[in-house]
Amino acid sequence: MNAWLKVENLSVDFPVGGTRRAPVLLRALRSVSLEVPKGTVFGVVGESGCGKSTLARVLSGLTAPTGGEVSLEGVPLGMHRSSIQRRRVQMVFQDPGSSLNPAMTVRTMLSQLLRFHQIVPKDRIEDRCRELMTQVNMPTDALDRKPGNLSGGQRQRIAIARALALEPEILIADEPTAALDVSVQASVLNLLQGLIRDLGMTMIFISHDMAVVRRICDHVAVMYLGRIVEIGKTEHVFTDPRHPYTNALMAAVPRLNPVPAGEYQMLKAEQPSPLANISGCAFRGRCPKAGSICATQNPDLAGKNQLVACHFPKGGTDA
Amino acid sequence: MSGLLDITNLRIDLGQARTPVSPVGPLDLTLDVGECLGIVGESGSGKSLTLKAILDVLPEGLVRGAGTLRVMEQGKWVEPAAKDLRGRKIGLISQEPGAALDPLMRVGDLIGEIVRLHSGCSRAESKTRAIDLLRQVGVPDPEKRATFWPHELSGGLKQRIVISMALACKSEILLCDEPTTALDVTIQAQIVDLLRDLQKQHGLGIIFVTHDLALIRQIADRICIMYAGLIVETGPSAEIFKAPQHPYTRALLAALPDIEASSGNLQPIEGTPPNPTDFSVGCRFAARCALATEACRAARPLLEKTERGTMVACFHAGVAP
Amino acid sequence: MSRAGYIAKRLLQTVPLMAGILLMVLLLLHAIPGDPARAIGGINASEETVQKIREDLGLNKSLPVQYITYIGNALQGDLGQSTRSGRSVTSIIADRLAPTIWLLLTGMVLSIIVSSVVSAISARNKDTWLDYSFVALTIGGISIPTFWAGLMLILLIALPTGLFPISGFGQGFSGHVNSIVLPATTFAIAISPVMIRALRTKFIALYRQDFVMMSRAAGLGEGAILFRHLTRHAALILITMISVQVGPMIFVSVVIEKTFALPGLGQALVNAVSQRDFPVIQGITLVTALFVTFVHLTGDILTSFLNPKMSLK
Amino acid sequence: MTRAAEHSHALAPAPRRKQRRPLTPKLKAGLCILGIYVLMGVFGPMLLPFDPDKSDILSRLQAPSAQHWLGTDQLGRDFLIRLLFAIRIDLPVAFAASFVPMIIGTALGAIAGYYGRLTDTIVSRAADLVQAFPVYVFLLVLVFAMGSGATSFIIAASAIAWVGYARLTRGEVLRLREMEFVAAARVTGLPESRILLTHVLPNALPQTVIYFMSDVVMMVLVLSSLSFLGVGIQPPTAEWGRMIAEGQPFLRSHWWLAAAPGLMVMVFGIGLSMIGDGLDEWYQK
Amino acid sequence: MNFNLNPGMTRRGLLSTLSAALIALPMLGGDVAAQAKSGGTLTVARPADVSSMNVYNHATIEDEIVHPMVFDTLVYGANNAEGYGPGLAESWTFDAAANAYTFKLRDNAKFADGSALTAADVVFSINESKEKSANYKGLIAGVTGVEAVGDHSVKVTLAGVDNLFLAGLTWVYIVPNNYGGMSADDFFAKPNASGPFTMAEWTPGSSMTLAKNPNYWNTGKPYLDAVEMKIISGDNERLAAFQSGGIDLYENVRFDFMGQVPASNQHIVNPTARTMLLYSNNYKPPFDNIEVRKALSMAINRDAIQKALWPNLSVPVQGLLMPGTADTVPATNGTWDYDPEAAKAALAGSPTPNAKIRLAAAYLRGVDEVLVQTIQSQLQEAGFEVELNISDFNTILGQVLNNDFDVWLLGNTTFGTTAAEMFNFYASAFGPLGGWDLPKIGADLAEYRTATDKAGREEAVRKFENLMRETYAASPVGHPATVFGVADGVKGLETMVTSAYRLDQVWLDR
Repeated sequence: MNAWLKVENLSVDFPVGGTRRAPVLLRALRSVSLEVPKGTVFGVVGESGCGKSTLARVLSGLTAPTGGEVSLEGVPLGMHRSSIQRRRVQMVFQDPGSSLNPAMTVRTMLSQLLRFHQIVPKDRIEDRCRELMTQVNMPTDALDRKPGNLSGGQRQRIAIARALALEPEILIADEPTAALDVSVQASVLNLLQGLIRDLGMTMIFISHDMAVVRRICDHVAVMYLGRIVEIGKTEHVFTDPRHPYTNALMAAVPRLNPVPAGEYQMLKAEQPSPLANISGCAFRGRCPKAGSICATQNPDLAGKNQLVACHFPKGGTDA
Repeated sequence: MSGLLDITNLRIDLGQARTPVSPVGPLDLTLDVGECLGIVGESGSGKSLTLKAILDVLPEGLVRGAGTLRVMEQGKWVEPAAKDLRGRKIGLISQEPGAALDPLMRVGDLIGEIVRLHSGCSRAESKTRAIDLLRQVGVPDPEKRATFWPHELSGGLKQRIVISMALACKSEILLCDEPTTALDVTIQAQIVDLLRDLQKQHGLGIIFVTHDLALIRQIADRICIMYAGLIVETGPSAEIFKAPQHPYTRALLAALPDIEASSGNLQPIEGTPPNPTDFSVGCRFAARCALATEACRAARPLLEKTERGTMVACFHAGVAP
Repeated sequence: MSRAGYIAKRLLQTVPLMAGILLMVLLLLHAIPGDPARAIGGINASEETVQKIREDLGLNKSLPVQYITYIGNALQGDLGQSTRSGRSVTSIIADRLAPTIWLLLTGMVLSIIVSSVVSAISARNKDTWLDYSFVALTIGGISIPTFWAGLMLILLIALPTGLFPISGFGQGFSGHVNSIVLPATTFAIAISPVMIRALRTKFIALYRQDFVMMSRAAGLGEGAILFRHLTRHAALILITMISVQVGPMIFVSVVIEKTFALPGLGQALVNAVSQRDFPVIQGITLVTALFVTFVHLTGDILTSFLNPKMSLK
Repeated sequence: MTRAAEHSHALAPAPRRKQRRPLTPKLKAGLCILGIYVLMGVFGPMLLPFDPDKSDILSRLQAPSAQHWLGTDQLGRDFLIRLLFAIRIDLPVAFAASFVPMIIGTALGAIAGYYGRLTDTIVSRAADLVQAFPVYVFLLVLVFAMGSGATSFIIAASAIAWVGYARLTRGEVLRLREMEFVAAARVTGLPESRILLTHVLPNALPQTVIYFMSDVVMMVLVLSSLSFLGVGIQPPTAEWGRMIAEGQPFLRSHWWLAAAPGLMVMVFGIGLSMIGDGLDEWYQK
Repeated sequence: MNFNLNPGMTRRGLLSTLSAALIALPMLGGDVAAQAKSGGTLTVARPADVSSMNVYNHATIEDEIVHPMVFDTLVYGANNAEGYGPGLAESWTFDAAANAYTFKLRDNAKFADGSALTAADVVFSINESKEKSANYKGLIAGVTGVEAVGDHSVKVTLAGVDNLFLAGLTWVYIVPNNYGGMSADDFFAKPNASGPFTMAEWTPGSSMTLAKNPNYWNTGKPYLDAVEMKIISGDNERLAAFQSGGIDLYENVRFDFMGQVPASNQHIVNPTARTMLLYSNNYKPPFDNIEVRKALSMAINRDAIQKALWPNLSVPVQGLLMPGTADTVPATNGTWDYDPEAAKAALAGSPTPNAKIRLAAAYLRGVDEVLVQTIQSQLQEAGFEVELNISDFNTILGQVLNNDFDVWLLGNTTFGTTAAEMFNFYASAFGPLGGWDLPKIGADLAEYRTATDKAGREEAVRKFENLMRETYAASPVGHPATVFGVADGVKGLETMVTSAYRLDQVWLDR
């Protein structure tokens, strides 16, 4: 995998109380590293509080990391970016209800961006807006509408058009279809897959829905409490989950044809509070295979093409 | 299995509309002891309103129209007023666990209040009953947790408390309105297991409403698929999933990404569900259905039995697109 | 942060606030054009009396010194002397306190009762003719000038029936009660519409909450829901409403005291301003500012007791 | 992120044909009342051949007659024309005394809410101070120090009323700042000031306009109260509050001298409150 | 209404010879004293409070009403030919050759604490007043020597014929010799004098209570046990308090409220020795120019004001001095008439065509917002731009002293039964402050003082009035009456032309 977009030991802590000298920290990301090959769809999956959204916000420049670094083609990518760098990474958000400015028509929103970044000369702005609409399969008369008069699916398509307006190379999608019905979700996913293919973009797809990740992502990283516990090709991770948490996730996800019992183990208890910093492996409290070593030492990602951060991964430590 | 609940011709109407407009119904529902009936449908299909109509706790502006509701009481079908059902025969579990608990009261007091309401025991006794109920629904360290305020608990724990309140009423029927939609998948699995254990333990009848087809497949014995306020197909879940007859059911399954199959393109369903104010006289799915013919637009198909033990409301049921 | 910590923090916050108020009260004196001592001097305004006044009020000293002496005196309850009657400001305020407290208390209690009952009924049977009439009355009530409402009460009730005195504070307890009825009603007419509007919207929002539906589904009756659950929420809203309304309440009580000739603080203030009796103006301003801050403080503390979420903030 | 609890469900908002939302009945009624007042204020005095300020004490306190439809006041001036003429004082002054603080308060509130930290503490503490200070005294002394009359009232009112707007806008901006379309705007590289002006404020303004309406009603009441206490607009200018005060001695014999101006204030207040409520409904549609 | 000016100014005061008037009256009425019952407390409502009990710096009209209830004088004002009647002095003789009066004191005269009142006290009082009484030393300036003759008579020698002397005596309040050993301030804080009442209790700004003086020389009087005086500033409030029964006697009923006070409870004094005056500051523009002053005077429609605002409650305009007091005569070189066109022309022709002036007024004793706004409107008709400056009496007085005023509308009331007192007051107070022709007025006053007969006194007054009319120094508006609100059961209230009233013969029939 040629390292195009690299994330090295990225950490993000939010102070949520205590005093200035001894702040109580919410450690959202705990030294996460990953590499995204150009032109692929990289999935990040995990439950609430695992830090996947924080990762998305750091990549898109909305949140500043407290440690580690993000780089694109070797050039660091922080919160303060030049306008060219800014255009290269764009984002689509989760909630169609609040991701578009309710007081602005679609045309005003798009033309503001096109004008500000001088993407097209002034006289070409209207045509560009129409092109963007057709690109996201929306009727051009929707340009005059305000978000209030559009359905959930239509609003997400407009959000995608907004991202495309800046002709980005990387699209970060933070649970774009979570708020949509299945029938509408399918059309938005098809649209995204089509755009990635046609425009050769790279997409980072954040989701809690394993079925959707399975369907559209090439690689996937499974996260738990701010750490990456397993990373690899989607096919391998989903058919042969080596980390007990990934295994538990596969067990918990309801599926159309029931799976033979015993294939996967159910998880006990609940996820610990992110404020508590747990020694060793954070998952040991819920892990059926937890051993004494897990309590003291936090396992690192190991393995060749399917990395797993566990002392007792399925299929041994060298697969 | 012996019957528990029998609803016929249930209809929900818009309160002040001049011409009667009913976004939901008419529809029939039955539930047997120990059975789990799954109702699945997309947004706006009226699945959640149906549940609320049973206990007549409909939101503002909606009223329960026609329809009879009978419940099995010591072997006899009786038709009680909705008021008598509430908190006695039927319990309700809502979607947003946080919003279901009064934020200004401690958890122990909330449950205690329900226990006192139905058993009339003293305040002290209701406290111990409450702690016992918490243990029954798998809340760790119930004595301490009883003193917590709702906002100090996780989503999963709050949902368990809501379930314990239903148990406090010794309900025989549990109406679950998307109880796990707001929870993580691992927690959802735990809640679903809890419901299943309680069902076996108390012989409860459960009506489980959700938009998640895969979840329904996993837990429901019988399924109803709702679209635009009507049941379009119903029957044992294995049969429905093996050979869906109604075009809408088939389209849903085609649009659903399943964790097993990784390839093949998802087929979205074009268009959007109709607005109740302008329901067509014919089949309400006709506008989006590939098989729609003039007949579909002229009259509304009613649920008919099929040879596979299911029922479907479509003139062209079973025809491949 | 525990509740005690929160209360301590809130108390600490009032200290700079009071310092600020004291400063503004002091600056009042310099708000008048020309030389304050000469304007106060007035009558025997020979040069040496004006000089004496300047010394008394400490105007010759620098501002910070004036500020500290004023605070020093204020802490010992000495707010200076009135330039008109020579009486100590504290005693003037003491004489005039009773009618104002009577008016504020009876008015507030009446407003609270009226607004809670009306807003609860109005929210419960929303969009019925009863609700519409209450809403119409509230809109009407908001736009009634307070003093005009008072005059109309005199015209329509006091004069024809003679039941209530049309002015003054009356003698003895029964006299006070008799004379406070109309002013308190005027107070309620002025204050409760705004409270009803806010409370009604909040009540409607409350009734839409899931936990109300769930309580109903669990078999709780409307009465139980209202009294065991909603009263706590309503109390929270009421406390914030009073806290927000305390400023306008003082303005309204000044106007009512003028309409009904109640010899309260408000009337003393109006006279003091027309007589440019600055120590009295400063004294009364300080007392009212203290009262407002006290109400805000109690409001916040009560809210922290009632609302568990807030105390963690 | 947890599963999206909220589905865009229940009677999905089908795209609507007409872009412009029809005016609600309340809004129409309110605008009618305001319109009538403006017409009365502009044309009323022209239709009646009397000078509102010229006293003719020989014909004072006359009962309503063919010549003077509402009779004459205690100085013999035609009462009806003074009622109408007062519109030219009370309305513009009240609107100005609400408009100026709206600009100040909204600007301060927006900046405090959006940029937070230092500006927020300064604005909030200043607001607490003004809020703690009894409004009436502040108004009275300011008007008194600067001499009574319209301009000093507007300055005094602005010094206090901005707090209401600041608090309202700050709350709205704090809420909007967390919404995703603001984050999206940041990702697209728009500068913070541009985001505040073009994305956040337009969504905060509806509430401000509604509050403005209730503030104008408040200002009319405060202006007339000050005149009633003898500090506001100076005679001989016709102003409702002062007319009520001057009508008070004749309550028994000529009750309309005090009643009518109060009614004018009340109906005007009702009109504006209806516009406020109507706008509230109109925005939510 | 009168006002107090700072030291060096004469002061209008209540003629303390009221009781003398009483004595003169019985000859007329006769049966009033017979059924009088003693006992009870009379409550009085008044718009403002006394400034202090120090008789030498009277501040306001309230001082003129309250001081004579506590202090006594040798001579009272009376409605007889000479204008004065016996007070503490039973009788007096005048030795024309030596220009000396000898006053015979009443032998039963005592101070409130029971100590005897002797000639020495009187000598001390006269000398104290001559030196300290800022406002009246002008009247007794002619006194050259005072000496006690035994314990019960006092001889006062004058420089020559002096018509102001007896008027002056009505302001000389008798105090114990050397204030009974106390300092002046301590004495006046709790005065021990010989008037009908003593000061029992005083909360400045709100109320004062007077108690019956047991050792008053006029045995059997006063009938009342106590008098409670309440300060209620607003007209509406005073009326309301009276109507609600809390008040027995209520000064200055506003004419607009006459309808709300039953006729049986109205006590009208018409004419009253009062002139409503527009007093201009002639030192600085615009009123330093006679044309502007002429415009000011001619702009006022006096007939309309009298007909509309004071219907049969006033006397036609005569001049600055008050009709009804002895020796007052109108000007002969013209009348104070209303001529709007001339007023407009005069102002237009003046160096300040549309002069912007501030009309100062205090809503007190007859001056209310209706009169003020009427004057404002009439002045605006003539082309003036008038802004109102309404405040309380003391604040406006402060501005007048600082020469910081344009024109002031006030009601001037005299408490002297002759022109002497007001004439002296105009000369020493209004003249200097308003920028009048002081030498001429001084000469007229001297002529009045030394005139040997009534015709001579009237000639001096005529000269003064002609001077005023010719120079338009100040413009009289009219002479409105005074109306008292008297509750049922209050009997024996006697008032004089000066609307002063004496409470020692009032009794309660309850």
